Amino acid sequence: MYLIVRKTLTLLVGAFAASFVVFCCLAVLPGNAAEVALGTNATPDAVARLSEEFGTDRPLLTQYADWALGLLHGDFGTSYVTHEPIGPRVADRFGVTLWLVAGGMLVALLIALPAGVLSAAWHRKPRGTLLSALSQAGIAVPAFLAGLLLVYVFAVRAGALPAGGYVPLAEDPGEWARHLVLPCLSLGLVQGAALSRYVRSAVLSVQRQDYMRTARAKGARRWAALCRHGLPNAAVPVLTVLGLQLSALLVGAIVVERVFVIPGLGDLLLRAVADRDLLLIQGVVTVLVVAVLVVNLLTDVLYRVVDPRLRSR
Amino acid sequence: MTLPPRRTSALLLGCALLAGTLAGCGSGSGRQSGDALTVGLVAEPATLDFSGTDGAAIPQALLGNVYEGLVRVDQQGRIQPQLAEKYERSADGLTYTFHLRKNVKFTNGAPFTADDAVFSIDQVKTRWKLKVAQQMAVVDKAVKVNADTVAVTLKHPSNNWLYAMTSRIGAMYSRTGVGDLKNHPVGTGPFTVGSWQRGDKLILRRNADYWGVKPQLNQVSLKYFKDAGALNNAMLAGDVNVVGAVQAPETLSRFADKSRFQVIDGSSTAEVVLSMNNSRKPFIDKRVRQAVRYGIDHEALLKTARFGRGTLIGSQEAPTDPWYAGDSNRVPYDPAKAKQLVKDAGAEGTVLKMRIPNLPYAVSAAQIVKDQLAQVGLKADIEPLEFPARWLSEVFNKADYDLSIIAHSEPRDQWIFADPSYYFRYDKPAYADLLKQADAGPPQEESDRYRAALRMLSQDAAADWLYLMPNLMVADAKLQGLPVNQVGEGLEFAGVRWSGK
Amino acid sequence: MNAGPPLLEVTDLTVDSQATRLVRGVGFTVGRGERVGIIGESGSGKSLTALAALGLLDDGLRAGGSVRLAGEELDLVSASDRALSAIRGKRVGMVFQEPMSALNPVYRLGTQITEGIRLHGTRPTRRAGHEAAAELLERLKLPDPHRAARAYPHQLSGGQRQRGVLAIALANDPDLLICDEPTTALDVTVQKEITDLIVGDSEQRGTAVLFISHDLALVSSVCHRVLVMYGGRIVESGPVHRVLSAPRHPYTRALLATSDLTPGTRPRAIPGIVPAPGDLQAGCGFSNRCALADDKCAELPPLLGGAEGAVACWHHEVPGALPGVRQPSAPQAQASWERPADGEPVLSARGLTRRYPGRRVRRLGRRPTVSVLDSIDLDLYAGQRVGVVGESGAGKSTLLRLLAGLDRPSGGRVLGPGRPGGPGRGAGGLQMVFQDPMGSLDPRQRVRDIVAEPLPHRGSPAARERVLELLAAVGLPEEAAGRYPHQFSGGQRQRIAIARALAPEPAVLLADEPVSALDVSVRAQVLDLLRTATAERDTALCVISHDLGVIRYLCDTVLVLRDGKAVETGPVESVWRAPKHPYTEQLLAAVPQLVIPDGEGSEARRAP
Amino acid sequence: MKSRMSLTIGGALVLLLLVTALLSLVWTPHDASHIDASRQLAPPDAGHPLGTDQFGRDVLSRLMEGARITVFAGVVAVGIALLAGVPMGVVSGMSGGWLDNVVMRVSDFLLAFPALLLAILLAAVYGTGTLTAMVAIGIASAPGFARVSRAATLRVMAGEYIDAARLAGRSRTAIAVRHVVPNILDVVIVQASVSFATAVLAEAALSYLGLGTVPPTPSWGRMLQESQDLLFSTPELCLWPGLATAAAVLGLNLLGDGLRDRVDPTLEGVR
Repeated sequence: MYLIVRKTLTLLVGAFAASFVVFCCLAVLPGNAAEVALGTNATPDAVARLSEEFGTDRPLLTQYADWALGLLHGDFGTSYVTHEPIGPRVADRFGVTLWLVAGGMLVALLIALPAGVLSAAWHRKPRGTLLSALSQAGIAVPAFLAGLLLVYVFAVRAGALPAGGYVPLAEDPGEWARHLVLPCLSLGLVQGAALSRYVRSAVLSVQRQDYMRTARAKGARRWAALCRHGLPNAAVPVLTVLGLQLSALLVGAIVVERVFVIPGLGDLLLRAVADRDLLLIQGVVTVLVVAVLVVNLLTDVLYRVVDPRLRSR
Repeated sequence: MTLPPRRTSALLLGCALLAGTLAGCGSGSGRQSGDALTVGLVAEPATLDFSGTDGAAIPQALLGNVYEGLVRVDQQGRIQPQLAEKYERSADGLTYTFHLRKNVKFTNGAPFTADDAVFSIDQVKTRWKLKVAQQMAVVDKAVKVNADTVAVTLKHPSNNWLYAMTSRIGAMYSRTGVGDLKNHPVGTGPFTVGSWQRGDKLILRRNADYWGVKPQLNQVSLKYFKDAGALNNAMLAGDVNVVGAVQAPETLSRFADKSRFQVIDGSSTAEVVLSMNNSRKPFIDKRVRQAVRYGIDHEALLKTARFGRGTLIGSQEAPTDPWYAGDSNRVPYDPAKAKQLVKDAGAEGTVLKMRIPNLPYAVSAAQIVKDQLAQVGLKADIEPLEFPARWLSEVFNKADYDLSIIAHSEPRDQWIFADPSYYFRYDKPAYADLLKQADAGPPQEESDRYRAALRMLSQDAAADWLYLMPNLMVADAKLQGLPVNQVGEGLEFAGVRWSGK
Repeated sequence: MNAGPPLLEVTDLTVDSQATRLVRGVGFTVGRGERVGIIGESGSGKSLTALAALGLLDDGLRAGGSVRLAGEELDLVSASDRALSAIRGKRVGMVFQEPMSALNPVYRLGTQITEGIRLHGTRPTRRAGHEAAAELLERLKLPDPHRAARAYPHQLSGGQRQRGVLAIALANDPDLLICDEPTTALDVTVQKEITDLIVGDSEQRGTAVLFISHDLALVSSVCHRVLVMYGGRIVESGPVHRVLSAPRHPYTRALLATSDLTPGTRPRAIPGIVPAPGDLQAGCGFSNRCALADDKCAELPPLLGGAEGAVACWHHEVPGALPGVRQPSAPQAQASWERPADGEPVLSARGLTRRYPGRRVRRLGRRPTVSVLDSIDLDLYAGQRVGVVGESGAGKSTLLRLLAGLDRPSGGRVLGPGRPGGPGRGAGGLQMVFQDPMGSLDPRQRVRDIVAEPLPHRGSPAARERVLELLAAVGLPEEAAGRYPHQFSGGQRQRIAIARALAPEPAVLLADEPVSALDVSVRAQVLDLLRTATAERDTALCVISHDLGVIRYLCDTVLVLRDGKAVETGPVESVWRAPKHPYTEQLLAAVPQLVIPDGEGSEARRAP
Repeated sequence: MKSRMSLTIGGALVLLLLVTALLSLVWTPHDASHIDASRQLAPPDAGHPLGTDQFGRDVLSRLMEGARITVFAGVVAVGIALLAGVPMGVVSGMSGGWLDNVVMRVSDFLLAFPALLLAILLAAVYGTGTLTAMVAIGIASAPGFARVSRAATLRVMAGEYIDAARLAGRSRTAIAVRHVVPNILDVVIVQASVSFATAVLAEAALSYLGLGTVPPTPSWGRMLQESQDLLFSTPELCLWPGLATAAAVLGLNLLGDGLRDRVDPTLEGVR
């Protein structure tokens, strides 16, 4: 328990440090929200007046302080451009990206676990090399290309699945699922291939361990020994990679969101930067950074669940 | 986490399921129930009040549908009466007298009277903060003559003002209806705002007691897409009946099926200008400017960059402008002459900073311009700038560029070349005077004077006009009455109906 | 004892990797309840023989020949994995060398034992399985068996874990127990307990045992019969007492000679190095190292002989070619070492203590500290050779690291060469030889750079000259300087490490278990080198080892450590003959003696 | 055996990439950016083995020049990640304690910080272009190097030859340079080949989002982006850059694996 408290503390500090760094980076961004909002008929005094209204003329530190204080009680501030509160909008979009990333990770695991274990088990046989060659090829396909090809085959040719867009779960679960199939597939395909290589090397190294031989000597058959004794031990290295992969998935999601036109965080981020909507960017990035840090925390906790040796530290 | 706002109306949901279950390539004929229409657009309005917020999206949805002006502009660019049955211009051109239609009511029930007209005109001068309101500055005062007559006196005669009254600044507001313009606009138009889910769609309902010919459609829902690709997909899937604006002509190949789709290819008022910085070397020398015009093969550019869609123009004009000079202002492709001009000006091998907005049409056009100018001795380096932020600050405000490419979408915007502080940095008093005379002079001579001004602009090679953006739309084959040309600022649906009904 | 049909019959067993043949046709039988030992050095194929019998070879290795188990019709070598699984764990149990990694770290010990039972359904219900596990652990004398059953492997000591592995192997009361170096990684005292358990179980339940080890003394104290393997073949077999008293094969004789480390005798090292499987000559594999070899040996000698044992050598009748094991003659007096009257100690430690923060306790209180070393005093004079003995966890390596300055003490201080500027610097300086020959040399450096590293100006011709001189001193050819560590055998690498240590002419040389990772035959060479090198240079030597024989052979003074405290110190001979502290006595008693059984045919018993 | 196979195939693919990149500096079948309206979207023929794109430019020449961008992108990104990540990893691996903690927290943050936003920010400040995109990707992949080299350093520091070096009076930096770096080189090389592959994919993704290479210089990512709208009418335009990217990345990964398998055995012990 003590451990969890310490971990969450470091997480919070990390999140705030991250948001401060992000704020400084954004301050460096040329052009400001008022200029963009006024567009082609921006006159200097109009810009000044609007900046004052937006509050972007205040010194940076106060702007950050206001924002940070607001964040403490869950208020992400209002975006100058769309005059809407940022919180709900980011939350809504984050939900969408979350579904996409979760779906992508599920697809990745569905591909990686069997492929990794099989290619390790057959690693002497041609089937094994074929499988690992396939996973090699899988890594080489960029996510947006996979997306384009899937759209071409399933949406255009077969017409079975929608080519893009998003239907929220609450609205219509059937449609929601159908709209998420292709994006999750294209996101998960690439990550699955990469993950399967880590699973393969983890299982390979586990196969050489002595306790596997003890298990076989007990009378357990080859496959039973691998699953019962091998996989739990292979889980630890795979978990570390899962943590890293999630941040890669978040980036991949941004690209896939654009190919399948899903209103996720990536899309919001791109628009926010174009509009120089600093508070919105700040909100999105902070949510992203916190999400990844939470994932790291989860993987840490999962370590302790899977491997008793780590429980004592 | 709050639930996402309700995204689709029951109608759309039904269609999605229908389209999904049907085998074959989205062969669903799309929903086409009696009198509803779904139009897919790209740019989403920030609010519903174009008096307070700038941007083309709000007038596109509301002008002509919800709001109406005293006068309107027809598909050929001619000014026609609307809420004013007829109007007279005084001999000295200073006073316009509008005779208002009788028994016209606002959607909040209040009658449309002269007081509302005067209130609307005064409002633009006093309350509006936007730059576009400056066009009303020429008005000295608006006076109510009687319940349905209004006299407007100008400080100096201006034909342009009358045309401006067909745009958003001419929209008539009800004195009692300006409470919540951001969300509940009150107008006299054929439609009222039914509901608006920000980020998703705006629903217009038929105005039961509309003074004019009632529209055949009882509901038009404008659905906003972030990405043109998605809009095309929705059209293919039958989610929308009209693609309001096709951005990439090459995608039209997907709507080749004549039985289901019709492609509407009208003209717009968006001139894609290859702007040259007239205030600094080498473009301060007219010969180099002319060399650029001769050095570009406009036909080839239109064919490759836009697959031939769009109109070739020679000056800051559109076919729907009464003074449109057709091909006369255009410059023939003559690379030898261009090379000679560059040599004469001693500008061979100069390196030009071509700073363009990071928009698809600009990026593809720039690559062609760079390649063609290279063959005449001008080396252009392309530098895409993030749009709108960096392009606005670097090119539009600071004019730190040699060449740029951007579409100027406002109608009748030949004025921008009269303002030396505009990013073209083009300072030609003679041109500005001609425009003023056209504006101040009698309406009959307006076109001839503008035509002369635009010819001078073209001969002086203030800039090079690559092409006029087409007004590309894709609609369900069975739809009729859609506006072909984009002339005014509004996309009017009053005349639209399903054929065979 | 081994009347009736043999329990296990192995005929012409071979094991091949892609490149070479590792086991070249091995045949033997194990009777019911009989305990058979297999002796051999690394690379002799002894472990592979056992694994091949059970079909547990790694991928890429193929077994040939036949292995038959009484009561099973099919041949174990060609049997399918499914068939073998029915036999493994039920009729045959196996114990492995590394207790640290033989148990699955993520499961509790109890679960891993009951799994063996559940796999073969020898206990009706799950609860019966658990009880059987606890009862097994109790039988194997594990303190508080219920708590041990619930514990995870990393929470148990080496001895407890090996008992766990033993429990797994014996869970279904197998007919045959195969042990592959079961106690090599354990301390002497724990080793004795485990072997007693194996022998006890075998006698009570009539379990046959196949005991594999490189330690002659250990095998002699456990087994009835013994097989000696060299280069993948059995070179000699027979009853233990016969083979030990009258070894016929030259290799067996040499092996016996090198294992006898009684002080004062010069150890007869076997010339040459232990052959890698790939480069064995045709014919008798030992011929290149055998004194009696002649061209006859080029032809493969068959394994001939009756019940009294067989031998595979053309010249085994030649009597006395190599002295057999001499009677335990009284060791001559070791040239005892006296402290020079006026001499200052080269290195001295006063009240050395080292504490570590213990495991975190649930509440947030101060973490309890565990003292690994408790106020040790030690003086080391030039030319003196001190040995530090004790079991694992006694604090030996901690002491050494503190003396070397590689670690800071929690209390007390160390005075000696290289102070205060840190270890090794300065004229005399202090150098160290490490335990793992593979780990102590940088794999990416050539030998010449490794040896020259401690010298002040490394690249200079003088340094290069010094390196060649040192290589010669440790018995390595000059051309070794240009090669990389992975091109040498374990013994050669340890010589390189010694050359490096001697390079800066240190006043003090420390050695951390210098020979424990080496084969028996090579061990003697290294010990001999250490002795002569330090004697010639009058260097002070401090060696730590858990092997009492090594300390007795090499050192003149001994310090016995137990749980961080010095329990006894003094000249080696007096401590050996008359240990004052009971712990020292217990340590000495636990060492398996290479003793000739008094009568013919009786069980080999260990002299008290 | 398997490592040799992946080494040969991987090596061949990477060699092909390098040769095309170098060749394109000197010669390409046609001028990659010459626009020829008359031959818009021409099918493959003698003059244009892979046909022409929307602007009538020869696809093969653009692919070859694209190879140059890919190599350049990879080298810059990996260079930055290597020079930033490895020293960080070694220092934190060797020193441990609070410094190790700080370095790990920073690398966590860099991992969490979306590389894409970094690319957008840099592009906004220094203008879009391959270089800015690659600097962003380099910074984003530095933590990968830091983690890998830290783990390898920890393994090396546990080696007894490090104690021997300390006893030989070696300073910490001397130990780092002479003993630690040579021994973690193999792991770093493998990480380099893998992150080269990710850099290629990232450049393609950034160009796809309009942030990577500046037109008309062709990068495979931008070629994909430009041909996306034509996916339904002329799909092969998408195919060539896609295949090229896939082949380059496959080659790099295989090369990485081959290196890892070939180098590891010598580390583990007797020949």
